[in-house]
Amino acid sequence: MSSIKIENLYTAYDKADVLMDVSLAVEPGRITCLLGSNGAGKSTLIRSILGLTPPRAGRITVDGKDITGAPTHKVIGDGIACIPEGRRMFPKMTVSENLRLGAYQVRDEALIRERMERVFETFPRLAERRDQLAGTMSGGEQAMVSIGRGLMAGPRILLIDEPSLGLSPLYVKENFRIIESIRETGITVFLVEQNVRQTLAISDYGYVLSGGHLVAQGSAEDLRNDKEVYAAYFG
Amino acid sequence: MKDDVMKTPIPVSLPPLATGLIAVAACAIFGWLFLLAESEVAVLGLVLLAVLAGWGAQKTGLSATLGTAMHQHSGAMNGAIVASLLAVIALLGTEHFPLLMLSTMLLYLVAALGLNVQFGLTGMVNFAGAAFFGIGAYTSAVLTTHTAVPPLLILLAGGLIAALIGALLIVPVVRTAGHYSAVVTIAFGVLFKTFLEVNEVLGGPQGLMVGSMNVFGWDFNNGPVLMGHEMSFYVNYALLSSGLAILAFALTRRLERSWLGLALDSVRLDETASACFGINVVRAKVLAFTYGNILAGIAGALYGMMISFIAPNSFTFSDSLLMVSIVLLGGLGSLWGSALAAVIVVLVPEKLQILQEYRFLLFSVLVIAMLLFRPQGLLPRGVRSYFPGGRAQR
Amino acid sequence: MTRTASRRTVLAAALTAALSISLTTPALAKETVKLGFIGPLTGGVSNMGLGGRNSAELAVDLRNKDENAKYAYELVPLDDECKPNVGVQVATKLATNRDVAGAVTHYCSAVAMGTVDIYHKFNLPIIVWGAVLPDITYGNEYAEVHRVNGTMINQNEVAADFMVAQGYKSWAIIHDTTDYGKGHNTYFTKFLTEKGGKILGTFGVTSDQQDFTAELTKIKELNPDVVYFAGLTPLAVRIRQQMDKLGIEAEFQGVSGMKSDAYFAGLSGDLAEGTVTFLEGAPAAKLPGGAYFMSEYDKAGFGENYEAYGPFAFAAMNLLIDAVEKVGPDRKAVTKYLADVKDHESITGPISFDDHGQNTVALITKYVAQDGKWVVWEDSEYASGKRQLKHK
Amino acid sequence: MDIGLLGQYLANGVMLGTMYALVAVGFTLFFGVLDVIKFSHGDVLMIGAFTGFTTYLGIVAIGIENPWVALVAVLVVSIATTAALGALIARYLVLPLKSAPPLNILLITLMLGTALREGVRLFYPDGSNPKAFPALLPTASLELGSFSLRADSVILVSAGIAVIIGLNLLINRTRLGLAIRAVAQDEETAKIMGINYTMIVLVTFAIGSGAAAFAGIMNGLYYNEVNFGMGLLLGLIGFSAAIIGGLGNIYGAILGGFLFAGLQTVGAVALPFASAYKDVFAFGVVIALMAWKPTGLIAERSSDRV
Repeated sequence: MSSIKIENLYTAYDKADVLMDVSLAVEPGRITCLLGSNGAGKSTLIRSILGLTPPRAGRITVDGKDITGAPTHKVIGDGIACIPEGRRMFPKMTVSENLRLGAYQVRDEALIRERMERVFETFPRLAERRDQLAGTMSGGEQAMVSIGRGLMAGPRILLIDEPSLGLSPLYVKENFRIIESIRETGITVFLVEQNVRQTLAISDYGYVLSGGHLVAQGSAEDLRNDKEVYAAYFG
Repeated sequence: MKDDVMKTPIPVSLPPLATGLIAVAACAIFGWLFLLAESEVAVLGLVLLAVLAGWGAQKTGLSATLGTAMHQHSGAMNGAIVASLLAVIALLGTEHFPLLMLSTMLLYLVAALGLNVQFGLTGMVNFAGAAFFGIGAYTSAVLTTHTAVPPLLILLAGGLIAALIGALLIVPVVRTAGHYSAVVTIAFGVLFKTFLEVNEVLGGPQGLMVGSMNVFGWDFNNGPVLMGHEMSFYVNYALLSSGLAILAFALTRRLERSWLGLALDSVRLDETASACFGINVVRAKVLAFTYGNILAGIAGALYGMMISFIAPNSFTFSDSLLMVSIVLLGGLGSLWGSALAAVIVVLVPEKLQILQEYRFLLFSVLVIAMLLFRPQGLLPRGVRSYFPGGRAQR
Repeated sequence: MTRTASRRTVLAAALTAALSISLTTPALAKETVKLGFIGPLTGGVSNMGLGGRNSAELAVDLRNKDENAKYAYELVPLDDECKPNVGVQVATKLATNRDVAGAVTHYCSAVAMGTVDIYHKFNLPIIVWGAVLPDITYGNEYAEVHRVNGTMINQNEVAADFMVAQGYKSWAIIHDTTDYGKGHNTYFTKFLTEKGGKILGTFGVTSDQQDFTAELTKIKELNPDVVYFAGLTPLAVRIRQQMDKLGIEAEFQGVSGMKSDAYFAGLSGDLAEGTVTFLEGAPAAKLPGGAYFMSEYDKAGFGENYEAYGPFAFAAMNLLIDAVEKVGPDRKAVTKYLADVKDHESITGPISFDDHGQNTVALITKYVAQDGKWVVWEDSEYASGKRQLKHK
Repeated sequence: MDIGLLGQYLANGVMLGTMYALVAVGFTLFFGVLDVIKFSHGDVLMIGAFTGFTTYLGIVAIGIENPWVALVAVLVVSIATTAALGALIARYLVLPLKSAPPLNILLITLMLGTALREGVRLFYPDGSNPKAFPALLPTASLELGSFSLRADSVILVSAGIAVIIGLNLLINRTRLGLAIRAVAQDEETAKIMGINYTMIVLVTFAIGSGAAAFAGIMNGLYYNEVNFGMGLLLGLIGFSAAIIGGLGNIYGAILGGFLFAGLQTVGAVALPFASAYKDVFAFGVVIALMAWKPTGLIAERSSDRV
C-alpha cells in the first residue's frame, strides 16, 4: 500500500506560478480525487509529480521517499504509473506495442505476457485488435488502450488525468466503473477530473483546486454535500 | 551594430533618449575603430570590450533603457543611427578597405533582411540566399557589359530576375515545409553553382567582369572630391549601400508591422489556423519568398558592381550559410539582430585574418558558443506589435 | 622565432584572450618593409596555399637572417579562400596598406582575374606565384602584374608533344569544372588535336566529387590509350584509384596541379607508378638554389609540404625582395625594376618578364612517377628504357 | 551499350546507393527521435574514416599484419569513437538547444561540421592532403566481358546492406527500438512510460553516428582514399536522400539513397548533355520530386517517425 504526500508545492512555467502552496495526501488503497475547472492547475500537479515540470519549491514524497524533481523514468520506477490526459496513444504502433510500452521497465517477459492477457480479459475488444495501429482506433478504444497501458506496469499508485475528456457518456460510465475496480486490486488511485458528480461517486476523498490554490478538501461524501463548494467552484 | 553593443556604464537617471543617443554615438565610434583596427591586440581588445559592454548593458538594465529609447523616440533614434552611419562613412573617407568592408556588411544586411522575412516572419527556410545574391550579381555583370541599361535600373533588374528565377521554385517551396523546403533550396543552391561552372555562356568557372555603378554620369569607380580632398571611390558604394540598407530596413519594418506582416506571422505559427481566418497562405508565402529574393538580388547586383569581378565560387552553399547564420545569430525575425549579426558574420572572419588558416576554425567555434549561450539569438525579436500605419514604437 | 611558431602563439593568445603577446622581433636598426602574400589558406585547395605561404615565409625569414640585407622584412599573409570576392577584399586590404611594398599573390586563377584591377588601381606591384590562366598577364596592360610560373598554354603544348611522341593515339579527358581544370582541358585539346591525337571523350567533374565510376565506366567502354586528368591531387588520387577498380589499363597523365607528394601518400601499392605529369620551371632539385630551398624548408619544420608551387612562391618572394634591396621600398620603383627583369637567377630557373610581366623562360619539366617519387623524365628508368609506360 | 557495361553501371550505382543510404539512415534516425537535422553528420563520417585510418596505422605500428584483424580493429575503434562523438554532440550541442528555434540546431551542427573539418585539416598530420586508405579486403575480381566485379565491392555492398537491415531490425524488433520509436512518436508519453528520454536520445545519436563511421570506413575501403572534405558532399547528398525518401522512415532513406545514386549515374552517362551536368540534373530532379511529393516519396503521415 502506497501513498503520495505533497507539501507546500509551487510550480511555475517560465516565471508565472501555476501552483501555489499546494499540500495534499493520497492515501493508500483509496481513490483520491482532485477536482477543478479548466486551467486550475490540475494537470500541472500531475506533471510535477511525474517530474515533467519539476516544481519550483515544495516536497513530493512517495511512501516517505522524496521524489521531488526526480527524472520521470525514476518516478515511474518507484511504482507510479500514469494514464495521461487525452489518452496519448503512440499512433503508429500497434495495440500490443502500446501495451508493451506500458511495461517498459518490466524486464520479465513472462510477466508482461501475463499482464497483457489480463488487459485483454478486461477489454476483449482490444484482444481482437491487438495488431491494429492505435492511431486508427476510435476514442473509446484508445481510452481502453490507455487504461490498459497504465496497468501494464503493475503500479502501486496510478495517476489518472481526466479520463472522461472527450468521451461519450457511455464510455465515461464504463471508465469510471473500471477505475473503481482498479481500487479493488489494491492500487492507490489519484484521479484528476472535471466531471464532479461521477468522480465523487467513486472517490473516497477529494480536493478542490482553483487558480492554483487548494480551496477545499474533505471526504467525497462531505464534498458532495457541501453546497457552498458546489456553488463556488462547480456551479 | 547598435542597441546592445553598448559600453560605458551610464547613470540610470539619464532620460532614455539621452542614453539612447549616447549609445548610438558610442556604437558609431566603436564601429569606426573596429573597422580601422589592424593589429591583433587592437582587434582582440575591441572584441573583448564589445562582449563586456553587451554583458554590462544586460546587467545594468541599460539594454532595457535602450529598448525604451527605441520605443518612445523612434524618430530621433533612427535619425541618430542614420546620421552616425553617415558620420562613420565620412570619417573613413579615404580608407578604402574599411569602406569596402562596411559596404559589404550593409549589402549582406540587405540580403539578410530579405531572408528574415522568409525565415523569421513566414517560417520558410531558404538555403539558397547566396544563389539569389549571385543571380543579382550575374544580372549586373551581363547588363553592364552587354547593354546600356542605366545602372540604377540594373539594381532593380537584379532583384527582378532573382524573383523570376525564384518563381521556378515557388511550387516546391510553397508545397513543402520545414526540412523539406530546406532541401529544395539547398538543391537549388548547389544546382545554381554547378550550372554556372559548367556553363560557358556566363563565363564558366572563370567568372565575369562587372561594370561599375554609374548614376547620371557620376562614375562610382572614381573617388568623389570633397572640399579638395579625394575620397575613396568606395565612399560612393558605401553611401549607396547605406541608402539601400536603410530603404530595405524601413520597408521590411513597415512590412513587419502591417497587416501583411501579421498575416505572415500567423502563417509561420499555424498554417491551418491562418487559413481558417481567411488568410491566403499560398499568397502570403509567395509574397514573402519573392520579397526576400528581390532584396537578395538587388543587394547582389550592387555587390557585383562594387567587387567588379564575380565567379561561381563566390556564391556557394557555404556563402548561403553565412547569410542564414546572420539571420539566426541575430534572432529570428529581429531586424536589429540581423544588423548586429551582419557585423559579426562579415567582419569577424575578416578581422581573424591574422590567424590565417585557423580563422574558420575559430569562427565556427565562436558561432557555436554564441548559439549555446544565446539560443534565441543575440537580439531576440520582441513580442510583435501591430500599429496601424506602421509607425514606430516597439 | 619562426613564423609558424608565431602563428601558433597568435592562436593561443586569441583563445586564451591573453593580450600580452610580443610579436616584435629583437630591435634592429633596419627599416621594416612589409611584403604581402595571398593564397588559399582555408578550404579545399589549402594544401597548395599553405605550401606557398610557407615558402614565401621561408624566403622572408632567410633574408632576415642575412646580415647584408638592407631592410628587415615582414610578411603579411592573407587568405583568399580561392574565392574572387574574398580575393578582392584582401587585395584591397593589401593594396591600400601604404606600408606594403609589393606582394606575391594567388594560386586560383579566377581570384587573380578579379584582383589585377585592384593592384593596378592602387599601383601595388605583384608577382603571381601559382595561377596559370594566360589572361592574368595577357588579358591586360597592367605594369604592376607579373608572373613567375608559366601559363597553362606552355604546359599543355609540351604535354601534347611529349605524349604523341611516346606513341599514344587516343585520349579520354577528365577535367574538374574549376577554371583550372577547364582551362587545361581547352589548351590540351587544342594542342593535341593539332598534333593528331584523338580525343574520344571529355568529362567534366566537380572539384569535390568522390565517385568517378560512372565516368570511368564510360571511359572503359571508349578504351583510350591515355586518361588525361586536369585538376588537383585529391581528385587525381581518387580517379587513379578507381581506374584500377574498374580495370582500366590506360596510361594516366596529369597536369601541374597533381605534382605533389600527396599523390603517392594518397595511393596505395604501386598504382602511382608510371603516371606522367608536367610542371613549369626547372626541377628545383637540379638547380643549386633548389637543393638549398629544400633543405631549408625541411629545417624550418613547417607542418605542410611546399607542394608543386611552393618553389614559385619562394622564387617570386626572393625576386620581390631583391627588387626592394635594389631600389628601396617604393612601389613605383619596384614596378619599374620588375619590368626590366632579365635572366634573374631563381630556384625555378632564370626569370625574364616580357611586356606583360609574364616569365618567358617558361621551362616545362616532365615528370614520371617512379618508386614513389616524381622523377624528372630524362633521369628516369622510363626514359632509359628500363621501364615501360603503359601501352595497351 | 552492351550488357556488361550496363551491369557495371548497375554495380557502381548499387555501391554508391548503399553508402548514401547509410548516411541517410542516420539523418532519419536523428530526425525521428528529436525532430532535428544534425548537419555535421557528413563530417562525423569523415572523423570515423580518419579514426579508422589512424587505428590502422597503429595496428601496423605494433606489428600486426593480418588484414582481417586490422579490419576488425579499425571498425571497432572507429565505430566506438564516432558513436561516442555522436552522443557527445547530442548531449552538449543538440539537447541544450531543444527549446530554441529548430533551425539553430541546424546551424550549430553545421558550424560543428566546419570545426571538425578544419580541425582535421589543420591538426591531423598533413591533414590537408588525401590519405591512402589501406585495401584490407581481398581484391580478386570477376571479369565478364566489359563487366568487372571485385570481391571487395561485393563484400562492402553486402556488409552495408547487412548493417541497414540490422538497423531496421534493431528499430522494429527490440526493446531499445521500441523505446526509440516511442520517443520519436511522442516524447512526453514515452517519458511517462518510464523511458529514460535523454538516454534514448544519446543512444540514438550514437547509433546513427556509428552507422556514419561504418559508411566512412566503407568509403575508405572502396575508394582507398580519405580526405578531410569527404563528408561535406556526402552529408548533403545523404540529407537530400533522406528527404526525398521521406524523413523519419528508414525505407524512405534507403529508397532516397539508391534513387540519388541512380540519378547521378544516369546524369553522367545516359543523358545527351555533358557529364558535368550530372549534379545539376540530380538536384533538379530532387526539386521536381519535392514539388510533386512535398513530404517525400514515402510520405510521412501525421507522426510517422522511424
